Amino acid sequence: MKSNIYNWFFLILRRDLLIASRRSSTYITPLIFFLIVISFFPIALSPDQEFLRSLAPGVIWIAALLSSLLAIETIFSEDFRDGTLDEFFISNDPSFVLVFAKVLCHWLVTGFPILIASIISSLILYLPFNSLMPMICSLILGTFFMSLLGAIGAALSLGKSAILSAIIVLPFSIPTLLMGTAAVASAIDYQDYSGFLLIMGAMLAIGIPGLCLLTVEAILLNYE
Amino acid sequence: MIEQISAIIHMDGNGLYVWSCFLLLILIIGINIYMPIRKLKKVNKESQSKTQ
Amino acid sequence: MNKMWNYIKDWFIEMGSPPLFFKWSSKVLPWLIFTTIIIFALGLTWGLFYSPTDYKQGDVYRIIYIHVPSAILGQSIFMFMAVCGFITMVWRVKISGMLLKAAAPIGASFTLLALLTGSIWGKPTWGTWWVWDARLTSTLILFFIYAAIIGLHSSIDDKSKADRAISILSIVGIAIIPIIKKSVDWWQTLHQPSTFSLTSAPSMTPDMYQPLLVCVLGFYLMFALLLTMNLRAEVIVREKNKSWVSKQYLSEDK
Amino acid sequence: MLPKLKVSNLSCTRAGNLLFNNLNFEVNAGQNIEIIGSNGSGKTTLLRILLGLIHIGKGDMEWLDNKDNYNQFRDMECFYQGHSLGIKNLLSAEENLRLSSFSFGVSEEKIHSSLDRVGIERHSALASELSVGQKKRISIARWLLKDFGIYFIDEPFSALDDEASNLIEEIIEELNKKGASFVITGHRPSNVVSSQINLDHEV
Repeated sequence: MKSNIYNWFFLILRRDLLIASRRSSTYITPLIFFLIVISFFPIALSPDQEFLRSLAPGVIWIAALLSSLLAIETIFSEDFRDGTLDEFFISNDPSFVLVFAKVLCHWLVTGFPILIASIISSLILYLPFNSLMPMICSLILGTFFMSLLGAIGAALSLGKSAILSAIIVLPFSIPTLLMGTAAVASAIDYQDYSGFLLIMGAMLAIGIPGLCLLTVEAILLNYE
Repeated sequence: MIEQISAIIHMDGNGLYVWSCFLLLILIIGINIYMPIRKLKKVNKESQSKTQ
Repeated sequence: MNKMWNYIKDWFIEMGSPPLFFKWSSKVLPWLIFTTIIIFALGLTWGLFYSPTDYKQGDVYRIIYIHVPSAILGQSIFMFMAVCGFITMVWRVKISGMLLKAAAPIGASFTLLALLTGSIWGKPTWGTWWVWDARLTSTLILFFIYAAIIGLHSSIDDKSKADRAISILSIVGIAIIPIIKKSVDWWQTLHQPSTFSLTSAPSMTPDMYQPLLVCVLGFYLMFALLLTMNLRAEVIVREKNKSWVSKQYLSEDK
Repeated sequence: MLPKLKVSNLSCTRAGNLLFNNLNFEVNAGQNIEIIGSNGSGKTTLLRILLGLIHIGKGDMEWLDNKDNYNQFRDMECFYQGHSLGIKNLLSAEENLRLSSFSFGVSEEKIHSSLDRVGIERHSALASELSVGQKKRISIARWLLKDFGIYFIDEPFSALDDEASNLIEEIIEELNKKGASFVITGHRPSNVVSSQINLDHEV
């Protein structure tokens, strides 16, 4: 039976989630890193409630960006090393859908711990309750876009150091940071935040096909 | 004539800023001109040492 | 129309082969140097010396003749690099990869120049060295992207592979830069109602505006000159053990 | 039988130096080809060009499709095993076979039978606990899952004891009888191969 793209997509998802579940560090490290970065700010600056509340959206979003950068190079480097990545490009199925499966898995493995950590940290930073839901929605969209950008960074610096992929990815993540922080900030003072989430959704809609296609090209570079 | 030149140099007190920008411009263009020449010189030196 | 398209295609293929490009560029280079110096000097002297002083800012506004052209150049070089990157990826033209690598440091240095002159301009007029103005911030982010491109190229050893890596990055860059500019402009209005915008040129009378155009033309010519020199050096370095290099270049020992 | 793959005047340069120049060969059903060359002579690059992982510089390839005419795009299912065996350390031997893209529509007992055929007893042992030799056997078990058109194997006989190499030769002959053909790379010609391509003298 010829491999069709759907069961291959879910096969990759199942395989990567199985491997991620076996190596618990992949989903624990973003969680712990996020909480450490969050708890630095009250210690370093000042534990005053009003001050922390005004600081909370930016701090949560910066910590989310950095911790989603943490687990980037594990997307492709392990598969490239043990040869399973070549199967994607040998078949006649569209390989950017398979790359999207890997990005989706990376997002599930690092995105959700970040969500849980951000809920915990909203208590630490006295974030008002009404801005909890917009924060979660904006983090869902934002970490997804960060995983897509991280895929490009990891593919371009496959054999190199992880810092290189961080330097490549961070300048491009500024719109996500801006929109996410604005969504949570406007939710805090009871304004309408749906506009920001729509923009992040639009960026995601463009990003998924575009960045996955470019990631395929970036990976194929490493085979020459 | 002299008065005019000193006016140009001082530009009513802010001359320093304008001329520092000008110097930066010259510096950066100079670096950009020098880099390729240095590269070519290196290639020349290599090929000479090879031919000897 | 078809004939003209073939002519462009042949010229482009001819440029594709380094020896022909090298011969063509050594013919054109003296002329390019001559016109660049003339127009560059004309624009700058006209702007710095002979344009009228601005009633509000006095003479310090003359920095605009360096700041605005270098900012414009920084952005248009990135667009040029994205076009080269697209050509490298789609038609696998080797020379446009080298063009991309040669243009990156020039773009980075002009963006840096725009940042420095912008902050120097801020000191006398607003008393602070750095002003979180929308355009200065997006120029700063553009500088980071240039640094990422140069860093990525230098970290990959095989040069032709490195060219195609940075062409991918420049395509991603050109797609995201408009979004960055719009979101930074929007961010500017959110935090500081725009009482001032640094580079919104003060009411430019025509005789202040004309030197600016000449300066911009001079900067573009300067870019063309620096690019040709960089590309010649890049071509020679990459093909130094090829026969045509020793025959054509080392013999004349330019 | 029509040859499955026809390659005509294929040449490739890598980082400036010429790897091989106008190579012509054909892959027929049931026959094996070995690409011999020293390290860095472009064996793996040639393998990857044939599979489409690398862009062809000059030359062209024609694949036989199921309507017995030739076209440029490969419709035939092929198997590729590179230097790194394509085995995930955190998965067990059985999971490695079931969760791989080469095992679509393969029944459970086919997986278990091919694992037994190559001599792996504990099917649910994690690959990280097994030795390199046993990992190589797991990747050999993947050959038996389905009948692929052409097997592209990168240095199958490297770092193997005698017992495992006769196992490989047995399996190659068995699959050849079923009409599969092999394109393998190595340093010295092995006895199961019908024709060789030598990359060292071609340059």
